[in-house]
Amino acid sequence: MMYKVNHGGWLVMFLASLLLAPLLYGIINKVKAFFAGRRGPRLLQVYYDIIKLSRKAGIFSRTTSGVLQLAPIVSLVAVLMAMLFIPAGLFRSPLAFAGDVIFFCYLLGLSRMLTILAAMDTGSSFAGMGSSREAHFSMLAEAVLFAIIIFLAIVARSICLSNLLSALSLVTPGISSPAILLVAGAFFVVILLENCRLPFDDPETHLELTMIHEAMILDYAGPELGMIHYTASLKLWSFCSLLALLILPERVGGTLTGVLVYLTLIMAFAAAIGVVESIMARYRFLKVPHLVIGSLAAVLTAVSLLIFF
Amino acid sequence: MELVLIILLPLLFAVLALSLYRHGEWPLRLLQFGAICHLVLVCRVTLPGRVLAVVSFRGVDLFGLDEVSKLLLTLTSLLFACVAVHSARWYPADQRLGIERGQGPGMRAGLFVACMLGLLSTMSAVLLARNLGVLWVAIEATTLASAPVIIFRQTPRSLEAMWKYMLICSVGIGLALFGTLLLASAYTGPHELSPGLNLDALMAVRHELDGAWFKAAFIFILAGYGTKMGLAPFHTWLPDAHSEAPAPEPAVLSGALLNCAFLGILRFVQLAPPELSGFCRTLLIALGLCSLVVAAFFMIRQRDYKRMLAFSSVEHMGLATIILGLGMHNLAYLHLCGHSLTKMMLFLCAGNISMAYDTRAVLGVKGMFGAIPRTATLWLIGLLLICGTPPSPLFITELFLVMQAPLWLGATVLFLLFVVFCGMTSICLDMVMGPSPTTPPDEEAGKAAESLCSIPALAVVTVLVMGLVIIFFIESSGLV
Amino acid sequence: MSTLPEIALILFLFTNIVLVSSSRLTHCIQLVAVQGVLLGVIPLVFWDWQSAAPYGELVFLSLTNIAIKGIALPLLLILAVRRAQVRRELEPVVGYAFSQLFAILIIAACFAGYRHLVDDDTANAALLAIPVAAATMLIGLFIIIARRKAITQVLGFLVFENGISVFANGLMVHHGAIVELGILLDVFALVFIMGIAVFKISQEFQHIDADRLNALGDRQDPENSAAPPAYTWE
Amino acid sequence: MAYLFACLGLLLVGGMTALLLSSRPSLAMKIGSCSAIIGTSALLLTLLLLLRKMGFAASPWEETLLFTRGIRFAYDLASLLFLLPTALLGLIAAIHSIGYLRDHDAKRSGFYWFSYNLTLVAMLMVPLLRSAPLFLIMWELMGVASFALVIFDWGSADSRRAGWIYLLASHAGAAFLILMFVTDNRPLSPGMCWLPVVLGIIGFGLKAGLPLLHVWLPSAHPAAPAPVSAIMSGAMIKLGLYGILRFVILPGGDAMLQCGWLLAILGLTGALLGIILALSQRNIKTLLAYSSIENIGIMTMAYGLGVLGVVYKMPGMAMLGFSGALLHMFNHAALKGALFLGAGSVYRATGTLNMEKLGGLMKRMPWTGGAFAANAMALSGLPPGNAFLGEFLIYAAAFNGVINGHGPLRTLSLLCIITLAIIGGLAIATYSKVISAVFLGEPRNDCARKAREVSWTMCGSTLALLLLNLLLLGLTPYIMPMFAPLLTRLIGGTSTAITVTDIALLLTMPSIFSLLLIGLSAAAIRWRQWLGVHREDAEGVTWDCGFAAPTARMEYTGTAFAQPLLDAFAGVLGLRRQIQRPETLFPDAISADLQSQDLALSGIWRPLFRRFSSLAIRTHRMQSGFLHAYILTMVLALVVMLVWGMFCHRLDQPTTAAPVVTEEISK
Repeated sequence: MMYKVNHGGWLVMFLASLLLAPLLYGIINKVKAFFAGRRGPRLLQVYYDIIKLSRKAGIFSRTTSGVLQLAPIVSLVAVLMAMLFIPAGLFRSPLAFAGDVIFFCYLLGLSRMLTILAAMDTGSSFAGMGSSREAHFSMLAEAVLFAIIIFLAIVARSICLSNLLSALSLVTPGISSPAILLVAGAFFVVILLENCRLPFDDPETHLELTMIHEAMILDYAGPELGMIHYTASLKLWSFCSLLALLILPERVGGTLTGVLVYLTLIMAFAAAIGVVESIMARYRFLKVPHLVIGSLAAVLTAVSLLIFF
Repeated sequence: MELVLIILLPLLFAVLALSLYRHGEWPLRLLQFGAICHLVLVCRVTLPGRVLAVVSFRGVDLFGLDEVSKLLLTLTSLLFACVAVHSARWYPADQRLGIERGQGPGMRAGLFVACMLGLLSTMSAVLLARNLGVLWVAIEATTLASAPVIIFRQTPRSLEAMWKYMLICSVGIGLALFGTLLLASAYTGPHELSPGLNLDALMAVRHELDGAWFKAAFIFILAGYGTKMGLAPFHTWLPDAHSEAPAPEPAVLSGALLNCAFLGILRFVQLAPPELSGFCRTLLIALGLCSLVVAAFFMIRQRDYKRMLAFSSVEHMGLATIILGLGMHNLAYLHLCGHSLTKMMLFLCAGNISMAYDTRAVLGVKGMFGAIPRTATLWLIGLLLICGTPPSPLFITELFLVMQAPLWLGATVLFLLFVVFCGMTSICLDMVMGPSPTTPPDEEAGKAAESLCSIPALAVVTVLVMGLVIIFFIESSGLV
Repeated sequence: MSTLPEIALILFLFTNIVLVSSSRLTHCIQLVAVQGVLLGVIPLVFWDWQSAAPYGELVFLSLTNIAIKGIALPLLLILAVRRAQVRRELEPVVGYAFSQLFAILIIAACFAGYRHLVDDDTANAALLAIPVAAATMLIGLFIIIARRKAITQVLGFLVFENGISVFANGLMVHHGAIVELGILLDVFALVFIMGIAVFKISQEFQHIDADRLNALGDRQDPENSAAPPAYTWE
Repeated sequence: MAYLFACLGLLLVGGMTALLLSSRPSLAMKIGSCSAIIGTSALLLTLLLLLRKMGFAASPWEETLLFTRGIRFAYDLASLLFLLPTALLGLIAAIHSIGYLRDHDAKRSGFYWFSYNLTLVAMLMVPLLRSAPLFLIMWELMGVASFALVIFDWGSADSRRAGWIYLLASHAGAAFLILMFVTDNRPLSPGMCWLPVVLGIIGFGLKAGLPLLHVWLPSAHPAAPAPVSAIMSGAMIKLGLYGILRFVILPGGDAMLQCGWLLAILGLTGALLGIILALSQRNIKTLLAYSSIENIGIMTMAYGLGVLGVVYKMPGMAMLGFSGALLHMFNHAALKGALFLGAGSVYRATGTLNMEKLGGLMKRMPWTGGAFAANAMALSGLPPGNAFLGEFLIYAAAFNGVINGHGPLRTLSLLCIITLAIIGGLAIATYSKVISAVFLGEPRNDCARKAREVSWTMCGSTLALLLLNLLLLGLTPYIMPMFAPLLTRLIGGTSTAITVTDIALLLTMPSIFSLLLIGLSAAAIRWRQWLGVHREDAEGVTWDCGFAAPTARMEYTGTAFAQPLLDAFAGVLGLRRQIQRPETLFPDAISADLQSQDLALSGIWRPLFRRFSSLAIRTHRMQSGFLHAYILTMVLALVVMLVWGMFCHRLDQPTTAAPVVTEEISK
C-alpha cells in the first residue's frame, strides 16, 4: 500500500522537478502553437526569460510599501516547502507527517494571499480587479480541493499526503472506477483554475480587464518577475504531479520505469492543458462559479458513491 | 408609652409647623428635627432586647410591636429622615425656580411640612396597629395626610391627580373596611369570647373562623389594600398621583406608604386558616402577575419618566405579592426594603432632573452626562439597581423567587422583568446619553440640581452595601 | 316583618332608590342626610333594651353618627355646592329611568345572592342587614360611575360608606368604640377635604364634570403618535 | 490562591482610588494604569505558577475549594485556562490604553480606569465561582461593568443604541442562565432532559455570540474604546464558552447527543455567517467583531465535534476536538486582541475607522502597520501564524470523524471540513481586504495622509502580542500536555487510545515547519536585499496603462475588492445597492455603493421588538384618564374575584396545600 522509501531517489526527483518545472509552460505553448499552425516560442523560452530577468535590477513603484518586494520571495519559499511533501517519483517523501495535506493546501493559500496583498499595494485598479477575482475563485477552488482530500482520506484512512496518493489508482479493486474518474476530472478543473489556465483566466491576453493572475503581477520587473514566473511553474508542476500520483498505482514495475512513467504522465498533462486551451475560449466571470461548484458536486457524488456502495 | 409617643410626636411638630405659617425657614427646620427625633425614638424602641407591652384601651389593643412592624418601622423612619433632610434643601430651591419660571412658589412651607409629618405619624400608626380596625383608620388617615401635598402647585393636572387619588383610594379602602367587618363577623364561636378585630386574639382563634366568610373577607381586603398598594386592576391612581406630586412626596409614597398597605394584606395572610392558604396563594400570585403584566406593557415607550418610576413601583409591589404568595415571608421583607430605598433615591433624582430641565417628558431631556453629570450617574445606577442587576438586593429576591416558583411562573416572571428592563433602559439611556441637550438647562438650575445629589448618593451607597452584605451571607442565611 | 328594625332597614333601602332617581342636587343631599339619620337610629332600634348591658357607649356612638352623617356632612356639601356656583341640574351619564331599573336589579341580585349563600331560614332582622348593606354599597358605586358631577361622586362615596356602616350596625358587630369613632372621623375628614377639592376644581376648571378631568393618562392619542417614540430604534 | 485575591484586591483598590481622584485626571490616570498593570502582571505570574503545578501533574482532575466567609471559591484547570487570556489581555490593553487615553478624553480617565478594573475583576471572578447565585451575580456584574465602558463616549447616538442592545443581551443571557440553574437542580421527566442544556447554550451563547444571538456584538465592540473591545473580543466572549464547558458539557447527563449536534450546527452556521458579514463591513472594528463571531463559531464547532466524539465513543476525535478548541481560544485571544489594539492606534492616528477613507498607512505607521498585517495573516489561519495550529487540530478532528465515523456523524464532519475550507478562503479575502484598504496603496483621504506613528505604548503593545504569537507558535507542542487533566476529564477519563502526548507529537511537525518557513523567507529576503544593493533598484510610477496621472480615487476600495464575493452571498447579506448612473455625456458625479445589513438584527429582532411595542402602545388606552372607567374596572375585578372565590373555588384539603408559612424566621 505504501510508496517505496528511497530518500536518495526522492531527493533526485525533487531536484529534477525544480529543474524541469518551467519546461511545462514550454510544452503548453508549443501545443497551442501547433494547433494554431505556427511554430511558437522555443521549448526553453521560459528558462531564458527567468535567467535574463534575474540579472536585471528591480523597479518599484513609489506608492508601494515593502510588501511588493517581500511577497514574491516568501511565496516562492512557501511553494518550495509545499513541494517537499509531494511523494515525487513514487518515492515516499521523507518529511511526510500526519496532516501534511492540510499544511500543503494552506501553504498554497499563503502564497496566494501574499500575491493578492502585493497586487493591492501597487494601488492600480487592474491589480485590484485581478486580486478580488482571484480571492473569489480560489475560495471555491479550496472547497473542491478539500472535498477531493476527503475522498482520498476515506480510501486511505489517513491524512498524510504520501499515504493518501498511494492508496488509490485507476484500477484499484473494490472502488468503482467512475468515482475515481470523477475525482480526477474535478482535480483537473482545480489545476486549470489554480494555475490560471484558459477556461478561467487567459494568461496571454493584452486586455487587462479580463486578466486575473497576469493583472496581479503587472507591476513587477527584474528578479521579482522571474521569481513569480518560476513560482507559477513550480505550482503547475506540483499540481500535475499530484494528479499523476493520484492515477498511478503505488508500484509501476521497477523504480526506473516508475520514474519514467511519472515524468511522461506529467508532460502528458501539460500537453492536455495545451490542448484544452487551444479548444476552449475563456468563460465569462459569472459562469466560473457554476463550473467549480459543478466539480464540487462531482466529488461529493464520488464520495457518496464510495461511502454507500 | 413610647409607642404612643412615636405617633404623637410628629403630630405635635405638624401642629407647631402650621402655627409657624408665616416664618419662612422655620417649618423646614422643624421637619428635619421631627424626622430625626422620630428616628431616634424608633431606634430606641426596636432595640433587639426590648419587649414592649401592647397598648390597649377599653378592650381594643391599639399599638404593639412584632417582627414585621419593627423592620418596616425602622425602614419607614429612616426613609422619611432622608427625604426630610433632602426636602429641607429642595424646597427653597424649588420655590426660587418656580417663581423664576412663573409657575408660582408652590404650597406654603408650613402646610407642606404639616402634611408630611402627618403622613409620618399616620404611617407609624399603621405599622404599630395591633387591631384591624385601628389599622384601617390609620391607612385612611394616610390618604388624608398625603392628598393635599399633591396639589403643591395648583396646576389643572395636579388637581385632577389629587381628585382621582382621593376618590379611588377612599373607595378602595372602603372595600377594605367591609372586608374587615366581614372578618369580624366570620367568628362563629360564643359571643363573649369574640376576638373583635384584635390581632392577637384573632391569631389565637383563627382555626374556628368560618371558611366562606373568611374567603369573602380576604377578597375584599385584597381589593381594598390592593388599591392602596397599587396592585394591577386597582393601580390606576398610582401613575397620576406619583407623577404630579412634588419630588419628595412620591419618594415617601412609593417608599413607605405602599409597604404599609402591604402590611395590611400580610396581617390577613397570617390569619388565614390552613385549609384556605391555597386559596390565598392563588389569589396573591394572580394579582402579582397581573400587576407585573400591566407594568411591563405600560413601561414600553413611556413618555414621562416619573410615570415610568410609578409603574416600576406597581411592578415591584406585584413581585412582592408573588413572593408572599409563594410563602417566603423573609424574602418579601427584603424585597420591600430594597425597593423602598432604591425607589426613594430614584424619585429624588427625578425631582432634581425636572428641576434642572423643567419638563417631565423623556424627549425633553437629553445629554444629561454633559449638563448634570452627577445626577446622571446616580440616575443610571439607580435604574440598574431597580431593574435588579446584581449588586442590588432585588436581584437576589428575583433569583430566589424564580428558584422557588414552578417553572412556568418563573419563566413568565423573567420574561416580564426583561420587558420592563427593555422599556426602562431605553428611556433612561435616551435621557442620559445623546448629543448636547436640546433645551439646555440654564446653568443656575443645573447647579441647583447638582447640589441636591448628596441624599440620593447616600441611598445608593446603602443599597449597594445592603446587596453586598446579603451576597456574603447568602450561603449561611436562611434565605435559601 | 312588622318589627321596628325591619322597617328601619326597608326605609334605608327605600332612600337608596329615591336617591338614584332624583334629578336635583340639593334633593340628593337631603336624601343622604335622611340616610345618615336612619343609620344612627338603626343600632338604637336593634338593641334589646331589656338586657342590662351598658348602653351608654352605644347611645353616644349613634348620636355622633346622626350628628356627623345626618347634619354636618350635608351642610358642608350644600355649602360647597353654593360656593362652587354649580348649576343645580344633574346631567347623569346614565339616564334616570335606566339607573332606577339598575338599582332595582342590584337589590334583587343582592337578595338572591344572600338567599343562596346563607340558607338558614331564621328570618331575624339582623341577617336582613347583609343584603341591604350590599345593595347600598353597589348603588353607591353605581352613583359614582353613573353621574358626571364631582359633588355627586362625593355623595356616591357617602352612600357607599353608609352601606358599610349599616352592615356593622345591623349585625351588632361591635369592635370597640374607639374604632367606630375613628371610622366616623375619617369619613368626615375625607368628605371635608373632598369638598375643598371640589371647590378648588370649580375655581380652576370653571366646571366640575369629572369626566372632563381626563388630561392625565398614557394613551398615545393617534394624532400626536407621529411624535418620535421614546427611543429611536431605527 | 491567596495571591489571586491579593491581585484582585489591588485592582479593585486601584480602580476605586482612580474614580475618587477623577477630578485630577493625570493623577487618576497614573494610579489607575499602574494598579491595572501591576495587578494583571502579578496575576499572570500566579496563574502560570498554578498552571505549572496543576497542569503537568499526571494526577487526574484536580479541584481545590476555598471557603471565604460563606462564599465558596473553587478553581480547577478549566477555570485557570480561561483566566489566562483575561489576565494577559488585561495587562497589554492597560499598557495600550495609557497611550489611547492620554491625548484625547484624558479628563474622564478616572471613570475609565474604575470601570476597566471592575470589568477585569468581574471577568477574573467568574471562572472561580461555582455556586449558582454567586456565579450569576458576578456574571451580570461583568455585563454591567463592561456596559459602562461601551458607553464611554456617550455623545454619539450609535454608541447609545450599542450600549442599550448590549445591556439587553447581557440581561437576557442572565435570565436564561437563571432558568438553566432552576431546571438543573429540579427532577425533570426523562423527555425534558435536553431543557437545561438548551437553556444553558442560549444563555451562554448570548454572551459568546452564537448565530442569531450575536446581534449585540457588532455594535458594542466598535462603540467601546479599542483596548476595551480587545478585552471583550479576546477574553470576555470566551467566558461564554467557559460557561458552556463548565455547566453544560462537564456535568454530562443523558442529553449530550443533542448538545453535541446543537453545538456543531450552531458553530458551523455562526462561523459561516460571521465571516461573510465580516467581509461586507466598512468599519474596521465591526469587521473584527464579526470575525470574532466567526472564530467563536469555529470553537463551538470544535466543542460540538468533541462532545460527539465522546458520545459516539471515538476518543481520538473527542481529544482532537477539545484540544483544538482550547488552542484556538488562546491563539484567537492573542491575535484578535492585537488586531483591535492596532485598530485603536489607527483610530487615534487618523480619527476615523472607515476603511473607505484610509489607505497607505503602512508607509506612515510602519510599526503598527507591520504588526497589524502580520497578526491579520496569522488570524486567517495561514501557516506561519499560530492560529493554523488550532485549525489544524480541528481539521484533524473532522477528518477523524470522516474516517472512523459512520452515518450522520460522517456527513456532519464532511460538512465541517468543507465549511472550514470555505471559511479559510473567505478569511484570506477578508483580512487581505482589511490590510489592503487600510495600510496599502495611496491614502484616499487627507486624514490618512497626515497620519503619524502613534506613541510607543500603543504600537509597543501590538508588537508585544505579535511576539507572543510567535512564542505560542514555537512552544505549543510543549504547552499542550498542560491541558492533559482537563482533556482526560472531558473524554470521561477512559484509557484512551490517543493521549495528549500524541496530540503534542501531531503538532510538533507543523510548528517546526512554520518556524522553518519564517527562517527561510527571512534568509531569502536578506539575500534579495544584498542583491538589490549591488544593482541600485530604481523607483517609478505604478504602471498606469497610459492614463496620465494615477490618483487615489482610481484605487480598488475595500468594498470593490469584496464585491464579487458579496454578490455570491447576496441572500445572506440583504445587500442594498445605490448606483448613481451617468445620465449626461460628461456626468459630474457618479457613484456606486453597496450596503449590507445584518439580517439577524433587521430581519428578526427589530421587527419583533417593533411589533411588541406597538401592541404595548395599544394597551396604553387602558389608562385612559376617565375616573368612571377606573372605578368600573375596580368593581369588575372585585366581582370576578368574588365569583371565582365564592363559587368556583372548592375548599382544597389542608394536606395538599403547602403548610402555611407564617412562622417568623427572625430576619
